[in-house]
Amino acid sequence: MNSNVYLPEPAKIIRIKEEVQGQRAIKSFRTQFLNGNRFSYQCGQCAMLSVFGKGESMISISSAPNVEDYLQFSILKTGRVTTALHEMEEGDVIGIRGPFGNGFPLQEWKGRNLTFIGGGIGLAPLWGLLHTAVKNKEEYGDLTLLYGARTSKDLVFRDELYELKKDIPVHLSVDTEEEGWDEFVGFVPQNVKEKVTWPQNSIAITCGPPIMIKFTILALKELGFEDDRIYTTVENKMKCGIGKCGRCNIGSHYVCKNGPVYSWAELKDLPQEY
Amino acid sequence: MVKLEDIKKEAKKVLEEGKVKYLIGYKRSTNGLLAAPVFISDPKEVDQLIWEATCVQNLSRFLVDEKRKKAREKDPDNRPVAVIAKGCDTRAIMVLLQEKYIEREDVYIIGVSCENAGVIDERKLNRKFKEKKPEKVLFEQDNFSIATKHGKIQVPQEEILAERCIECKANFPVIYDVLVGEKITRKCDNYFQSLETVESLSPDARWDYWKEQFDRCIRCYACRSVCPMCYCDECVVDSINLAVTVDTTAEEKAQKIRWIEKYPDVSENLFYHLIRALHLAGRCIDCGECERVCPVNIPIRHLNKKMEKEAQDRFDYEAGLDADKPSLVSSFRDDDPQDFIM
Amino acid sequence: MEKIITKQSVPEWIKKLEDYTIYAPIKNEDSWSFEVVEPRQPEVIDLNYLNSSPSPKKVVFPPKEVFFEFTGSIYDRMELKETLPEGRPQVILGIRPCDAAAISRMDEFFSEDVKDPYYLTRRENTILVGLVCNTPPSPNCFCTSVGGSPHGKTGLDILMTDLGDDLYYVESLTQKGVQIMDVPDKPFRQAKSEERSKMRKIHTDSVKNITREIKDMDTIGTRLDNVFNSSLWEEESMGCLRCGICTYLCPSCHCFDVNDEISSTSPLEGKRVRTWDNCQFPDFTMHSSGHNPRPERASRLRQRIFHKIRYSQQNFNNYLCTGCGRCVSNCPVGINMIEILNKI
Amino acid sequence: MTMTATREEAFEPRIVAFLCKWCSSAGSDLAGVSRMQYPPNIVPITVMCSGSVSPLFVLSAFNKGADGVLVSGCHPGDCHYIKGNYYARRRILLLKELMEFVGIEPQRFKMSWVSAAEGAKFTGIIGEFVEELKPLGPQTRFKRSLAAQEA
Repeated sequence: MNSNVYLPEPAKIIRIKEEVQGQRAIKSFRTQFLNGNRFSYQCGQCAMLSVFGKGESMISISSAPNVEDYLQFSILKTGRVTTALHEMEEGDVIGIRGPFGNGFPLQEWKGRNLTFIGGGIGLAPLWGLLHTAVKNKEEYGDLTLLYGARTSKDLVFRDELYELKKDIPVHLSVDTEEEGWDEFVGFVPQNVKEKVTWPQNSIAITCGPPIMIKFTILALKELGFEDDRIYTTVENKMKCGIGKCGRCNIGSHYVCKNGPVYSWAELKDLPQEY
Repeated sequence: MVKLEDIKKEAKKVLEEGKVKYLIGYKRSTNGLLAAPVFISDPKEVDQLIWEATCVQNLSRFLVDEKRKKAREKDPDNRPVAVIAKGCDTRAIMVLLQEKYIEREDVYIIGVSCENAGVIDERKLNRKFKEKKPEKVLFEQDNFSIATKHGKIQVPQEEILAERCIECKANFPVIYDVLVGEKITRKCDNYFQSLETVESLSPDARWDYWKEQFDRCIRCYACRSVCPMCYCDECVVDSINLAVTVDTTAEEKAQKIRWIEKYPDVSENLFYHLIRALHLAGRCIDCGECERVCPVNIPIRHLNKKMEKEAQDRFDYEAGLDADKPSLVSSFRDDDPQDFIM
Repeated sequence: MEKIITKQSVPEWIKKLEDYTIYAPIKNEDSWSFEVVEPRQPEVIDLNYLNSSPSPKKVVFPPKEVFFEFTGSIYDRMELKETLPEGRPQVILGIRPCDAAAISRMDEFFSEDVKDPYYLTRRENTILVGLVCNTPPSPNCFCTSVGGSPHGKTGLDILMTDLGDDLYYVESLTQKGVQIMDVPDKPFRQAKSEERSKMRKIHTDSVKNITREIKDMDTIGTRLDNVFNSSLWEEESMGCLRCGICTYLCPSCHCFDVNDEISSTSPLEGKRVRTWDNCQFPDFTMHSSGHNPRPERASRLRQRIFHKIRYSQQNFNNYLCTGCGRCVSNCPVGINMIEILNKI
Repeated sequence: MTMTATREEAFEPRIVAFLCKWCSSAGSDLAGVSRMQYPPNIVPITVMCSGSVSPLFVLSAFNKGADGVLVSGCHPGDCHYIKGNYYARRRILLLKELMEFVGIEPQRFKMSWVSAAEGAKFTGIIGEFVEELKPLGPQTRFKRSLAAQEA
C-alpha cells in the first residue's frame, strides 16, 4: 500500500450481490485494485472504503485471506457513504485503505473447538474467519456456526449458508415465527443456550448488534465459557484507521488499532463506550 | 437596591417548599472573575449564590438542556426549574414561551432587576486594570466598586459596563414569579449606537472589517452553544443530523445537505455567522453572551443587533416582550417596506 | 550557544530570516494570536505578551489540511494527487514552554506506530523559539503540576529569557536553533557571566510564581480510575454547553475529522480535507445508526480529562496536558479541570 | 481574454435566479416564447414560491461563486399561496440588510415582482442586473476559496 496512510488505493467493484433487500438492505461487494496490487490481511481486519466525494467508512473484510482474486465487503446501508456504495454498480471505482486493526488470533486456536455466533450483518466479520477455519478443518476441533436474523429475509449469505451445512453444523434462527421456517425461532442467545454444549477446549466468537453480543456473552458465561475463551468485535465511529483521529477509543484503546477483536477478558475491563 | 439576602431567601423558600426541581443561579467561579452557573437542589446550599456585576451568564440557556434531558427520561420529574434571571434573561424566556419551546409552568422565575446598572465587560475591565487583579465587582450607585488586592476602587459605570447593558432596553425582568429589586430603566439615547461605526463605513471598508473578524473564527461554536435561542436539535451547519433515531432511513441521513465545510475559512465562517444572525432575527434579545464567550473576540453581537435594529425600524418589532405575538418572520403587514424590490 | 540580543534588535534578526515563514504573537485589541509576520514588518511582533488566545498548534496542525485531490469519475477511473505540505521552513517565535511541550507531545503521538506524513512534514520544517514565562501569563497556569516548567526546554530549539533592561538571553538547544542564530551582521553578542546568573535567577523565580497546582499527581491515575463511574462527572458537567473552546484552544488536542469537499460533479473533482474535531461535540462519536457511545455531557467531559491525564499516561507515560490553563480561563461556564482533579 | 479587452468587456457575470413557478418563472418563459432578447447570464432555479426561498439558498449561491442573486415572486396580493410573497418580502429585506452590513456590494442581491404576463419586465430586470454587475467584476467576498491550502 501507499506510504501515505491517508491515501486510498483506487479499486474496481467487480461483483455486487444483493443479500438483503428493503430498509435495512445489505449488499456484498467484491473489489479488485486497479493497479493489480494485492493486499495481505488477517481474518477480522477492516479496511477504509472511500466513495470519492462522499467520504470514508470502515468496513470489515468478509472474504478469507487466502482468496487472492478479490476483497469482499458486506455492507449494511445506513448512512452517507454506505448509501452511496449501495447506489454503485459493477465496474465503478472506489478507494480502499488498510488493512486496519488486530484480527482474530486464529493461530492460537489450533486444536480447539470453535463456535461462531453471528447476528444480522454481524456474520460478515466472522465470514472470512469461518471459511479459513473450515478450509483447514483438520487443524481444529469441532466447528459450529449459529446465526440468526430478524426474519429469514434478513439472513446474509443465504445460499452459501446452506452450502456450508455440508461441511459443519449450522444452526440458523429467526426472531419470530414465520411460515415455512423449520429451524429455531427466537433470539440468538436463546439458540446459543440450546445448541452449544460443554465448552471444554472451546472458543466462542460472536459478532452482531450490541444487545445481541451482550446477551450472548451472558449465555456463554452461563454455559461455563471462561472470559478469555469468548471473543467479539467492537465497532465505533472511525475516521483514520490508525488511532489518530481520536473518536473510536474505549478507554486508552483505539478500536481501529488495538481492536476490533477483543476477548471478553480484555473488553470487560474497558469502559462501556461502544 | 438588590440584596443578595433577598435572592437567597427566595431561592431557599422555593427549594424548601419543594415547588421546584432545582434552582439555577450564580456562584463564585474558581476560574476567574466572572461568576459561574450553579445548580442547587438542596436548600442548605443556597449560600453559594452570589449577585454581582460579574453574573453575566444568561441562565435561561439551561432551560433548553433541562427540556432535552426531560425528553430522554422515562419518568421525568415534572416540577418546574427555578432560574435567577436578569432583564435580558427574562426576555429570552419570553421568546422560549412565545415559540412554545417551554411552557410557563416549566419555569419558576426569580427575576432580578439590574436597577440602572448591568454587568461588566471583562475585556474592558482587564484593559483598565491590567496588573491589578480585580477580585470582586459590585454594583453601587452609578459606580462599580471593584475589590482588588490593593483595596477598593470606584469606577464609573459606563467605563466597564458591557456594551449590551449600555444599550439595554429593559434592565428589569419582563416576566417573573418573584421580583427582587426595583423596575428602573436605564437611560439610553440610542439603542443602536454600537452599530454606527461599522454602518458609517463604505461597503468595501465594511467588508475589510468583517473579513478580518470572520478570519479569526475557529468555529468552536461557543456562540451557538451558549445561546438560549439556538436550541435546534438539527443545525444547518452540522454535517450530520443529531436527531437520528432508529427509524431514520439511510437515505434521509445520506441526503442531509452539507451547506458549509467543517473547516474555518472566511467564506464558511461568514456563512455560519450570517445564517445564525438570520435565524435569530426577531428572536435575539441581546444578552450578548455569544460575544462574551467568543475566544477570539469577534463582535458577533453586532450582527444580531443589526437584525434587531432592522426589525424595529422597518417592522416595528421587538423581541422578547410579548409571548402572544406572532414572531417576526412568521408575520407581515400589508405595508411592509418594499422600496428595495424591482 | 548562549547569546544576548537587545529587544530592539529582534526585528533586525527576524528580517534576516527571509527563507523562513515567521509566526509570532501579534496583538489584536484584547488578545494575542500567532500570525505570519510579513518579512518587512517584524515590528508588529509583540513579545511582551502574555499568551496567545488560540494556541500556536495551528502552525504544525492546521485546522484545515488537504490530504489529496481527486479527479475523474466513479464510473471509470479516479486520479489522486497527494498534497503534502510544501517544505518551506517556518519559525514559531516566542512560543511559551507549555505550548512547545504540547507540540512535542503531538510529535510523539503523530510519529508513534503509523506515521502521519502531513503533521510530520510540517513539524520537521518548524523551529520553535521559546520565551520563558518570568511571571505566569495566566492566573490559571499550572505547568509545574504536569511535568512542565515556565522555563522548560521540551520541544524547543531556542530558549529566550527576558532579562529586563531590554535584553533577551538566547540559548540555542538544537542544531536547528544554532542555524537560525547564525545570521549575517550578527545581532547577537556573547552572554556575560553575570547575565547568565541573572537568567538562572529568573528561571528559579519563574517556577515559584506558579500558584495553581494539581495536587498528588503521582496517584492521579488510580484515583481517576476509581471515579470513572462516579456522579462527579454529571455534577461537574451540568453547566457544559458542549462548545469547542476547551479543545480548540488546547495546545495539545489533536483529534480530527476527515471529509470530502467537491468542487465539480462532472468530472468529479474535489479533495479530502482534514479538519479539527472536538470530543465535546455530540456528533464526534455518534454512529450512523444514531447510537452514541458518549451521549451525555458527563461522559464527554470525563473523556476529555481521562484522555488528557489517564489514557496518555497509559499510552505514552506522559500527560497530554501541559498546563497552559486556556481551557480553565476560557470556559464560558467556569468548568475547571484543576479543581476537578483536586476533588478526586 | 485578449490582451486588449478590458476586464469589464470580458467579464460575464453569473446570476442565480430563484423564480416563483407561478409567476416569474412563467414570465421568463413568456420572454422566451416571445423571442425577447435577454443576456444568457442567468441560471434560473424554479421554486414553488418566493416565500420558500431560504436565506440558505441565497448564501449558498454566493458561497459557490454566484456573482449576483435574484429572488423573484408574484406581486403583492397575487401569491398562489396567498401570503408567501409577503413573508419573502420581510425575510429578503433582513437578509439584504445583513449581507450589506458585512460588506457585500448592494448591487449583487435583488428582489423583484414579475408576473406571468411580464416577460418584458423580466427581460429588463435581467439586462439591467447584468449591466450593474459587470463593473463590479467577479464576486469574491462570499465565495468559497478553492485555492490550494495555505502554507
